[in-house]
Amino acid sequence: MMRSRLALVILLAACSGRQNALDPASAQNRSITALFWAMFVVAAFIWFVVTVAFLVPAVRQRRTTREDAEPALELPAETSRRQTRLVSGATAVTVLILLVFLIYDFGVGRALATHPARALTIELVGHQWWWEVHYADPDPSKIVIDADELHVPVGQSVQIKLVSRDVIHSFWVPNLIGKRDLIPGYTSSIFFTADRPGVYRAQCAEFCGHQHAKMALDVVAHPAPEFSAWLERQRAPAADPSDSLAANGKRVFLSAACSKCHAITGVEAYGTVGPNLTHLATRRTLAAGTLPNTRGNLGGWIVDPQSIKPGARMPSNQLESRDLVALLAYLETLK
Amino acid sequence: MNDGVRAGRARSSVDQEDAVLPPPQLIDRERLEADARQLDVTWRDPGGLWGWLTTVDHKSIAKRYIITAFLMFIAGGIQAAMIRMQLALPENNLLGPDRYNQIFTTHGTTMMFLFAVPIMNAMGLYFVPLMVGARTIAFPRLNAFGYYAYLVGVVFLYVSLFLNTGPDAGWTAYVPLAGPQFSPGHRVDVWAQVVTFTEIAALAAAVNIIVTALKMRAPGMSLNRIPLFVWAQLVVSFMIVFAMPAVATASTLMLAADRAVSTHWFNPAEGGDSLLWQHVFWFFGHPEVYIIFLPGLGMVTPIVETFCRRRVFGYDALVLANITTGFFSFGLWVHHMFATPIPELGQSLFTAASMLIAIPTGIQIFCWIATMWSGRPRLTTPMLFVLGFLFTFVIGGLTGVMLASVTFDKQAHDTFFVVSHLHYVLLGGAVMPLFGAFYFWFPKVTGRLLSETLGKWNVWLFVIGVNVAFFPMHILGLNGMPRRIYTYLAETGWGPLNLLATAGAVVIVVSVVIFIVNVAVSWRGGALAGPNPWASSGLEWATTSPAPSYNFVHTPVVLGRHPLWDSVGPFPVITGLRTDRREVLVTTVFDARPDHRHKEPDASIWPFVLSLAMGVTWIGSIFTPWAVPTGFAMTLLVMLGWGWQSSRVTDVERVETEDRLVEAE
Amino acid sequence: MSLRCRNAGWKRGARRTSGVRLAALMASVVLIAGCEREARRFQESPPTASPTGDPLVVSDLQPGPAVVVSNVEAPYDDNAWAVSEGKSLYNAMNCSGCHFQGGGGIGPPLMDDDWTYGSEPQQVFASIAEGRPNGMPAWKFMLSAQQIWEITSYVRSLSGLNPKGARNARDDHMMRKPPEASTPNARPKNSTAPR
Amino acid sequence: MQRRQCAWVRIQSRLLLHASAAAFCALAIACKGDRGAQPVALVARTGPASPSGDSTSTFADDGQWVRPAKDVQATRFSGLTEITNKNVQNLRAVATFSTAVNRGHEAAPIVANNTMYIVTPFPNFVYALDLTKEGFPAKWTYKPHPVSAAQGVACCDVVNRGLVFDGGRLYFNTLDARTIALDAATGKELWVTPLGNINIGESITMAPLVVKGKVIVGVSGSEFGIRGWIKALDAGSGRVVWTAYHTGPDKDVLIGPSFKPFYAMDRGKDLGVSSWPADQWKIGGGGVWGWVSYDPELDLIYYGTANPGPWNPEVRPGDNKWTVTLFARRPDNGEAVWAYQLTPHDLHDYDGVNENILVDLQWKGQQRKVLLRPDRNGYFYVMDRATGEVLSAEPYGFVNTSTGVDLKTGRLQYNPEKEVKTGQVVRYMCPAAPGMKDWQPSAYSPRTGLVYIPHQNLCMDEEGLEANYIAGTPYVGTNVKMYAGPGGRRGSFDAWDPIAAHKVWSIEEDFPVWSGALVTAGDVAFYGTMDGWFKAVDARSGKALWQFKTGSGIIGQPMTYKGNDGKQYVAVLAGVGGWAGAIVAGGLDARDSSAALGFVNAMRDLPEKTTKGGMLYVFALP
Repeated sequence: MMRSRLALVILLAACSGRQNALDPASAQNRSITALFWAMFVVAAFIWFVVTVAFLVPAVRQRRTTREDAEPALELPAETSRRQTRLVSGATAVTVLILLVFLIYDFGVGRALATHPARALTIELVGHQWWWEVHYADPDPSKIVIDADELHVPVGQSVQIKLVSRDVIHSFWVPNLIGKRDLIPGYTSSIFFTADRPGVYRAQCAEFCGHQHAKMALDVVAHPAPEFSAWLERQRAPAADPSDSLAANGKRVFLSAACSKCHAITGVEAYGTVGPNLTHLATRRTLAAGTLPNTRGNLGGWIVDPQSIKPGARMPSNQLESRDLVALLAYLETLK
Repeated sequence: MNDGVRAGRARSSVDQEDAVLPPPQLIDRERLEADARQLDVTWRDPGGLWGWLTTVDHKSIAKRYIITAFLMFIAGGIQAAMIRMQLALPENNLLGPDRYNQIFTTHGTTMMFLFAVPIMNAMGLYFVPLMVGARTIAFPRLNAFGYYAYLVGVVFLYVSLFLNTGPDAGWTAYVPLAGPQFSPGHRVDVWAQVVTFTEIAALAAAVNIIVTALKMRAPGMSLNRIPLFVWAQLVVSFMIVFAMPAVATASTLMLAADRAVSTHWFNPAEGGDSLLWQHVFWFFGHPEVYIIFLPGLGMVTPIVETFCRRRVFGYDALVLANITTGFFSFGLWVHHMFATPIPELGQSLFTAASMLIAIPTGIQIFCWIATMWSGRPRLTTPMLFVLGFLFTFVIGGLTGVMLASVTFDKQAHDTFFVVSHLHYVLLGGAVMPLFGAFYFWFPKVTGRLLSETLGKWNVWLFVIGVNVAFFPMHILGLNGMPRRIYTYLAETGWGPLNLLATAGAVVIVVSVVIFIVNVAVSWRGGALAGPNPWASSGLEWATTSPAPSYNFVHTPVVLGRHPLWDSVGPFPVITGLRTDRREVLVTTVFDARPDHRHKEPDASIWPFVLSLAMGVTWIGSIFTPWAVPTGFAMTLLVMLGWGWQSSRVTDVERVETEDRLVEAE
Repeated sequence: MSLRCRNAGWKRGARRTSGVRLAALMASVVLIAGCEREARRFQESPPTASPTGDPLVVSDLQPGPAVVVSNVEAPYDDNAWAVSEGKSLYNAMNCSGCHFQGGGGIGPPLMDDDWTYGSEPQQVFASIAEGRPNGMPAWKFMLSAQQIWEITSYVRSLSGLNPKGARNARDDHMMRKPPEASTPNARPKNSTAPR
Repeated sequence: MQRRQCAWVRIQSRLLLHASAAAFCALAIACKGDRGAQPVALVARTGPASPSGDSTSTFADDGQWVRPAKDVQATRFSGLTEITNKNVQNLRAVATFSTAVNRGHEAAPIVANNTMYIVTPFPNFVYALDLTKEGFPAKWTYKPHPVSAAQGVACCDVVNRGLVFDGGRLYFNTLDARTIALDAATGKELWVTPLGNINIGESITMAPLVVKGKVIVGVSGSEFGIRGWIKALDAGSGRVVWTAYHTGPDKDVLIGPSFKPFYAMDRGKDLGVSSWPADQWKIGGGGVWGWVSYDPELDLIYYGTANPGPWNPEVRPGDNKWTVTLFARRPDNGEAVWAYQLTPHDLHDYDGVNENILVDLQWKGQQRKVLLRPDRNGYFYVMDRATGEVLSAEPYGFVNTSTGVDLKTGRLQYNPEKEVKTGQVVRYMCPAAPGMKDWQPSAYSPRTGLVYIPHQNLCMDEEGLEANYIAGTPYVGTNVKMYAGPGGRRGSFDAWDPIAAHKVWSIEEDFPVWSGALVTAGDVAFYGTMDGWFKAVDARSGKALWQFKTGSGIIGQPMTYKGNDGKQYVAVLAGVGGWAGAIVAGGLDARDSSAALGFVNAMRDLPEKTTKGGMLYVFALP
């Protein structure tokens, strides 16, 4: 009990954060959290009662009966009747509680299952070990392809279409919505409506190989106008570098291995093996939420990714320091 | 202890058909000792290495089974410790992702397939015959074969692990990750075949226990008098018979075939289905959990009875709870797949079922508590383990109810919340009763008692350790920490609680070390126990500790649910089984009336040889499909040898009994 | 233990005299082989960034006394993981665009026993790194030596030139051909380097 | 003078087409009376064959064969009548000539001024054979020495589809994307114009068309993510006069004010950009490697563009303009007059490069200038070549990838069950990637009014893959496995009635009929098979009349001419290869069913039936 109260304190303390199921930032998760707390309180109470129920007889009688004491096999009828009543009563209560839980859960389930006809559709493609994001649009030339970061408008229902091209991954933003697996051969969808701007951390929740641990995704919820502005910016191709260093970096990017796997819109780089880098500089993290997006980290990632994400598909690149500096300068222009 | 007992003598049908039965008589000491000597000659297996390899004594086989499985518990525990060490700090570099994946996969595989199921089977194989008053188990050779098959699996897995070929796709081996494209090499093949071995072993044990419990019970032990431990074992054995073939199919026929001979069961491109694996696997995987902890619950009852000096409350309720749990457990598997694209309605159905199963479990707990209230619990180590079990398992059960809810499960699924839940259920529901059982039955196996002082340390540290190690994981899960990650970033803030969990793990390790010391010391040096140290009620206590190779000099006769408590005065037995050959009494399924006498086989090397042949087959199949036909041919030959040897006519003699004896109350 | 021991290991073993030590060595070799077969080396720079430094022979014909060329051992021929990495590179870098799954098309077949520029590891490496005149591009500026070695081993596995246990089984795509693991070893008819 | 005559003839023929068969004969005689040409030859004439004023290519002269398609209307019809369905069985080989090249020979030999000219596959040798001397000895040989690396960017064997004679000059293209003009008499190189860059996958395999002093050339490489274009070079200097791209903004596509597509789906600004995902149009394919035909009267060139890249359609949502599109352009400045996208958002590599046969037909009671087009997507299109309206589009084989063409919107109606999906094998898509009919040109006979279509009958399984673009490497992104279509015969040679839109007769062949067709006024149709039989059949009944076994499979284009001895000769190049013959030409391994884009799987038995080797065969009556 002592420990459980302590735990309760920790639990309450741990109820906030950018990757926390109990800190809801969406209508859907609010109802789930409510359900959780309801179940938690009831469960804690039951556990408390049961614990008391078996500890009392245990501590009540310290005087131990002699081992060979002839066991009293037949209890007084009245006692056993009382016991029967108690046990069947407890059972009945159990059934009742379960029934309530069940109905409550169905209710929440229905609420989550219903979603508006028109929702912003975003396709999320899972790769070992990064996320590819497509912002759908009826006009093909307006489709935006991004990676490792998911932007959604606040207050608008969002449909995430989940696709995997290799193994099973699982999309899970604790603050916004529960899990949905990305299963090869299946296309499934999940809906949610963020109701609070902020940055929420999602992490692949189905074991997907060596770098399962470092396959994260920042979900950024903007106010609607801010979101559409952001989307508009994303549609723009990469601007041509102004200064010579960056221009040189662009040359490096195209002549070195980079462009064989990575695409930059507006440049002759169309690789699809790795993430699209058109707006790399605007991203908050590198290597699927593994490193903050800083020049130093970027350099380290380019030169020796295998010590950061062992097993990742990104090869280490031996670049002249001159070229590396130029390349970094160029990549930083990709706003 | 059998001196001065009355015996209703059962005559064989060979001598005069319709004679009136003489009144029961006392068996004198000379007769008793003569029979014992004779039986010892008949039943003792040859000594030496040869004897060690050929023995079919269910007790020595089961003893090895238990010891091997416990070694697996230690191995899995070491892996668990490594996992906890790696996760103690954020961005820790103790184990790389590659090593870590092998370790956690082997941990899961070991604990589920090589420790939990086998040790529960083994307890059954040791005690079921004793508890039902049989001379031995129904199929002694099959029993031996099962153990060796299991042993091959154990050795294979660990040799592979040390060759850097440990499975690394998780103990659930989800495809496509475990499939041929994303798991090149032989790591996952090893997993698939290890699973095959344990399945075969489990099935052998299950069949054995079913037949023993249904056909070899002592006269008078009608169904409604079967001890609850035996009931649990019986139910679990039936579950094994239905569940294990599923995973055998999935791992051996589908996954291994996909990997070895390019079948397309799980290849979505060619029309296969990657979800199929999860369905088939969890159709086994969920009952698996109950296969592991129902025997645990079965162990709780005799301990509670013995140390409360009371008959357990609600025998019928407990039996029915066991059976219903067994049934329901097959209707829950989809709650492991709530995050996959499965129709809402179907999910709700499985939610309902998953919650339903809490009811029988609840009833059992209520019954034990009621028993304790009516009695005066003696807080011996076994009893303390039972209390620890109640304390811990209830938490696991309640989080289980939470997880049954689709909506919440999608938040908790595949996170440390689930890790925590399943460890609460398995450590609390199975391992704690198991430790209790170790303390309770150790004297019966070795003839000596375990040290109570060390025992107290053991139990307290274990219960505290488990809760400190696993409770924080609930919070970690809700804070977004997924399962099976080899490290995590500092800014996630998961560090402190992980450190706490690791500390708890250390406490568990200490506790287990104490247990090992306790066993090591007490095996030879412990206080002598005598036949029935706890003044308990089961038949297993009606013979010497350790029990002789023939278990009982004369087959006991049961007059109630608690034979040793029920029979006032001399203990009733029946005589008439031949002592010059391995003969057992086969009784009827329902009322356990003596039906006929059956000759059990003698010691044999064939089970050992067969398991080797099978081992070659399956392990070879990893490297070339041709190993399968050749291996099968080899296996067939060995089976011929086996059959040849045991083809000597085993004459069955009908036994006539007068109802008075078995009906006696 | 049917894990294959690597030639080097056997040679070393052969020189031992004491049977016991031999046995011990065998055991360790088996162990090494096992580790080798299943190892996942993410972070290493394999030997010789480019084999041009080493003697590379594409013609069997040598004027005067023939120099015996020591073959560079392919670092990944015996490593299942690296071979499968080689396969994913083979597809990602569009090798499959011309050679398909070994049957060939724009480029020659790779699963048969006919090798225009030699089947030895360093010859295959050279073909990939330096390119070949009749349409094979030069990849050495695009791929690291490690990647080229991985592809080399995969290419050799297409005609079963590397140990069976290290070859790929079927992938999760259309079944285009029997997987490398069950491709018969096609002994190169006209591989040129001394063997 | 000449022009007025034709004008007169044209008027006559118009009347004639209203008139009865009797009147037809009458006019035939009349014509014979006033000019010495073959009467039947006149009927199909719709204007001067070549505006270049070069005497050798006036319609009057059927003795020569100056371009692969015979005339700019691409009829592949010869008015020569010496060889008829009565005497063709006496045909015998009179000369052969080895080309010294072993890859697929898709070119047509051409004849002008008693000289035969041949262009071989890579390395694109050009031979001039003197037809006046016995055994047709070589006059001269020209070797362009194309870059050998170019073989690495030829998707479907290193073929060349022929050269053109015009005004005493020869024009042809090399695999490494150069156009070369030679002096036909001496073989002297007049000019060389590099047009493409093999490092981005550009190559040229087509035969140029020369009209109004312009050499029209298009690029190959839609399987390499090129940005397709067609160029006009000044025949005199080789200077590029205009370039039209087939993706991108209107100004690059040369879409201007005079652009009037018939259907709404082809109207709109910069469709070449807006019908693609960002930047995808830059690597969107749409080359031109097939046939260009010309209508001197409307002064329009007609050609279709190739498939979009990559094959996997999920990578390129949208209509992907202007790939798989039929263009009508002005030869002078290249401006587009109309366009019609035959296969919007192509799913199955149904390039639109097939020949367009320009004839005048009696359509629903009125005379119309039409364009006949057996398309790769399985439909035989009859279109109004002035407006781009589709008059009819009927399948000429088994099609299940689409349900038809909506004549109101002009859109091809896809069958959703046969759409290519990433990571999932879709089975039994018919026709397969090579289409119902690939490059192999058909012929039209005004005497029978039938189109003679050599084509294949293949279906395929296909799986979409993630495609990665690396300049100069294939950009396809699919697994394909082809096999014989319904009936199990992989090819057929059909006679199709464009007006009634039905098959008149059909000859099934075991292998795809990958050779061109030829039909003559003697009512004989010629074609070759991939197992090396050169066949003559009755143009009216389809009855097999004569066949000859050549040294290698035939994928070339048969032609006929009149020698200076006055005899009619028939010539064809043997030499198996091409996409269909790659298994033999490239020595591919059939264990891999996806080899050569899946075609190998359908041709496993070809190596047993034929071997490679280029050889010219010339036939004549004894």
